[in-house]
Amino acid sequence: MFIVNYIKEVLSAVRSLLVGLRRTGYYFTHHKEIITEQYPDNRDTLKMADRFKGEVVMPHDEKNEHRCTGCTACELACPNGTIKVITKFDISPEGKKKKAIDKLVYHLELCTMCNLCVVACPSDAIVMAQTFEHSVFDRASLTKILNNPDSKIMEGVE
Amino acid sequence: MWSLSSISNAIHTWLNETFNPTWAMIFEMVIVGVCVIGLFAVLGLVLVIMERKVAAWIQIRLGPNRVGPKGMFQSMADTVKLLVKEGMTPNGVDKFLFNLAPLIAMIVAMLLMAPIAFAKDFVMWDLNIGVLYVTAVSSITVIGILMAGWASNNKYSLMGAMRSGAQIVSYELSAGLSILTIIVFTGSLNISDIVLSQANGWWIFKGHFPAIVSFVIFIIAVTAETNRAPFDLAEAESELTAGFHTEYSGMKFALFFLAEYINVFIVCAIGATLFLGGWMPFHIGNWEAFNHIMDYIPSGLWFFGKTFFLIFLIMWFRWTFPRLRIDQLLNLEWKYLLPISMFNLLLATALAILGWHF
Amino acid sequence: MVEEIGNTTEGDLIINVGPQHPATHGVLHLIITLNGETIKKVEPHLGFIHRSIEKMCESLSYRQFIYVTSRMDYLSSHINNHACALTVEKGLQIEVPDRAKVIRILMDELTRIASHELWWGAMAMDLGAFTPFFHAFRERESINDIMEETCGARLTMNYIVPGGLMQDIHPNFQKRVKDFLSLYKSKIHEYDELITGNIIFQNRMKGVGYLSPEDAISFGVTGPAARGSGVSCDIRKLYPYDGYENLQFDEILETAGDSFARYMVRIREMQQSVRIIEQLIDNIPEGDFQTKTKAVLKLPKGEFYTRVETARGEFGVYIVSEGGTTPYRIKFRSPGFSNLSALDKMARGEKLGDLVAMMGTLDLVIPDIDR
Amino acid sequence: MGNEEIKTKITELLAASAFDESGEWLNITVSSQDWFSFASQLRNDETLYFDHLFCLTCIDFKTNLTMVYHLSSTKFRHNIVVKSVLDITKPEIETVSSIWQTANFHEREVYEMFGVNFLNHPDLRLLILPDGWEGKNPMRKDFEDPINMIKL
Repeated sequence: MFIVNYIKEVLSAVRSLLVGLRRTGYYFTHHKEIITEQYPDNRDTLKMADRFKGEVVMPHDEKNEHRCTGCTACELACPNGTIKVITKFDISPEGKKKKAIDKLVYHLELCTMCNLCVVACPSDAIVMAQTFEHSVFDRASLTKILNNPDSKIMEGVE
Repeated sequence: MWSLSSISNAIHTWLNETFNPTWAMIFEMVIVGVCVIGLFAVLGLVLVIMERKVAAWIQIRLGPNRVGPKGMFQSMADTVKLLVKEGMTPNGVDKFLFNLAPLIAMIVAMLLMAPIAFAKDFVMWDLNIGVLYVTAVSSITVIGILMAGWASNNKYSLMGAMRSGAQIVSYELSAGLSILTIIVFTGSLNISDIVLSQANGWWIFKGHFPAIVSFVIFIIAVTAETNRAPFDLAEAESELTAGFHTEYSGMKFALFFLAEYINVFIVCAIGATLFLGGWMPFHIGNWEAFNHIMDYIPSGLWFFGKTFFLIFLIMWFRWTFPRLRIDQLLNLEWKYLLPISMFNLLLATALAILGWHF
Repeated sequence: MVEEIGNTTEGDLIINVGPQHPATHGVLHLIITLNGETIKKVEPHLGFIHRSIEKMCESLSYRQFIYVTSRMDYLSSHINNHACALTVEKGLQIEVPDRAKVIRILMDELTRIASHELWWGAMAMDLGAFTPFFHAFRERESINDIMEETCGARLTMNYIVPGGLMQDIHPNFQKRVKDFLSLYKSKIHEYDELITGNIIFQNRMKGVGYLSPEDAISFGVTGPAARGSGVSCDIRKLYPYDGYENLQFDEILETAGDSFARYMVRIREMQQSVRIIEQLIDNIPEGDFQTKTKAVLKLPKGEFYTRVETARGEFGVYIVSEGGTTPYRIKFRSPGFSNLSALDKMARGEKLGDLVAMMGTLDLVIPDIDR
Repeated sequence: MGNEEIKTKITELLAASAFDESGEWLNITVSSQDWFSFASQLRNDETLYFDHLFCLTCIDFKTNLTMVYHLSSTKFRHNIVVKSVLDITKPEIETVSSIWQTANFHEREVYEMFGVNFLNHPDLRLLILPDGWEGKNPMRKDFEDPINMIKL
């Protein structure tokens, strides 16, 4: 029957539309389902995952000592030249020459947070920090020197 | 009871006592003009913020919440932004028509405001063919859109305008037929008379089945006529970027934007007037006490409440449904809505002749 | 009429969709010849995001080149990394620990669900329904959170290295995945209510953009797009890798070949991915997450090819090694490139509005096409 | 069908083909003149039925260019690799886009990246490179772009 089919068609179509309207109507009235994160406002409570790869940093202890031996493993592991290790020769108290880092230059603007340098580091000198607000007005300030001024290598790290 | 009509009457009397009738008339026109423009601005702001909030809540978002309390002044900020933007007229467009088109869209929206009864005895122009006037004038909208699409000298705009033309012309039919259903019951084209005829019950309740069907068809048809999703083919942004107003920016774009919202308001006002009793309070048969309490709610509130309910319905559609394709859009009109509304009109006429409605 | 299609005649409208267009989801440029609303020809023009990753990889070592592949099909970056790691392992003949294999598959399937979620939302948005996009992101967000916790990044994870994984899974991983599964199951019916069952949507999709099985094979279409035409091409079933052969899951096949069939394949595929995750999540074997590899990897002279199933289709990595520390030539067979070539065939004779639906069901990711 | 059977079958079709079984799949080297007729036989032969060209690429070995075609059969699930060595000064080979339609796009890519001229190709234009690209083909080993290439 043409007429019956026609009416059935119209009714099932209307029903499918009403089902959709009921679902959106549910969300319209249930505001506790809202998932918006009010980002700059929730900065205080925002906690990044502890493995989050934000930028490469070099931790220093309270005596201003780091663990970097200047072996350039990170520089070799980096796919796009983000890290440059500049070494110098320290004279130890016994008068021996010892290789140490002068500067560990890190180009945040080139970094893709691939974690390969951290994995490659044999002495765990560099780690990934959880910071993520990297925007600055001057591109030059994205080039960072990871070791603190006057910092030394930690005792016993080879 | 306090009412808007007493204020308007007082102003009218005072003006006629102070000035001669010609000047009184001119002053009244100026007052009405200022009121209409003010209403336009307020409605535009309110409807935009309403749409954004409705959309946000349906989409499990918060929506605008930065400007003012709960983001209430967001649309003001938007307006300021649009006002200070450069009103560009691209090279290669038909400059006269390009700049005229948004004005036409706007003027049509303004003209449509005239015969609407906002509250008891509060109507700008109590025209005896009010409904006919609205249906006639609202079809001029398409000229503004076609003009914009053609003058833009852009293929997207032209396609959007052509789609819009086909769409508005065909959906006028079923909108007109569903309005006719109510006209058959009331026997009058005067909007005030139509409202008064619903004193003992709104047509959607009194008109039995045909009134409900024609209400549904009316809502679908006016959604299509105002180019709102799911019928927003004229500006389908995933297909035609922005359709007929692709080339517009700044205040000219804002006029189109505003005209769309005002059109939505007006068609919803017509729907509220025809089917939901306009400013007439909600009355139930013999419940005198209940009816009396309902009468205490100002008639303007009733009108705006009903209108905004219909506007909400149309927004709800927009944020739920996907868009139709152009051939499906015309199929829906010519294969479904038109036959159903014709049959419905026949049924309504039979009911009216037999006097079976309340 | 049919003869005319394909030849531009006077009165045809040529419009440019893209490189900046809301429907292309990236910088794809389509030159479309229209007759009224009917499409006569679609001509893709690529290269707006071509970074020549293949050339770049020629100067990167076998450990380093993996991270670049995340930037191709960024929605299934894990699976791309997996394919690269498999190729290097094939060359070095390393056996990966069972634990690493299982975690790799878990991550692959989570990525697949995330990719299909995004596709679902974006495709609904192409068709004019805006709400599903946000609803899809709710579920996708919890997958991204899992990724962030375990891999340290949300989209370009770089978690898979030759020989296993970069780190072990986070202690919360299993719990979070189970939470996600229960969230997903409680919301899956909404997809049906909002979009799949909707009459407007069905009319837009059914019978549109037909691709015959013969054409699908000839055009090299793979993945859900080909399975919608009834072509069995799931690499996980046909050429299993890393333990897919031990898992219970179905290859989804639809035979209609239209947009709706391709849509349904992806929707049902998400449930199969959930099934795979459920089988594995409580059965992650104990042990190492990585085998010891040499500090500098050198592939022997030869050619190595790996095929994996990404969310978009068959992804192939072809490495030609001369025995050095870097690949001599590397070729990525990206699914999107072949799938896009079938768009012209599908779109001819259809309406302009359906083009976005077809592009949606092909699930084009532009960096994947351009590489 | 196993590798041995494919080998005997292919030797019947084309006696001049050279085999290499060191890789995962059977490698066949054909000359560029024989390629088109051989390809249509591979596609149309009922027992081989290689209907799926899943990878088409080119390798620059500095002394020659090698076209590599990875073929698979959706019916029998066997795979082969066909190679054809081209002259680096004038690389030319017949197109197979009439046999496998996917070759249309892949050959255009190889055309602009390696400069291989595909004879009888229906639409051999630039696909990825910008219009009016002049100069060398970017994926060749001797390509140098002093502005955009960063050497580490």
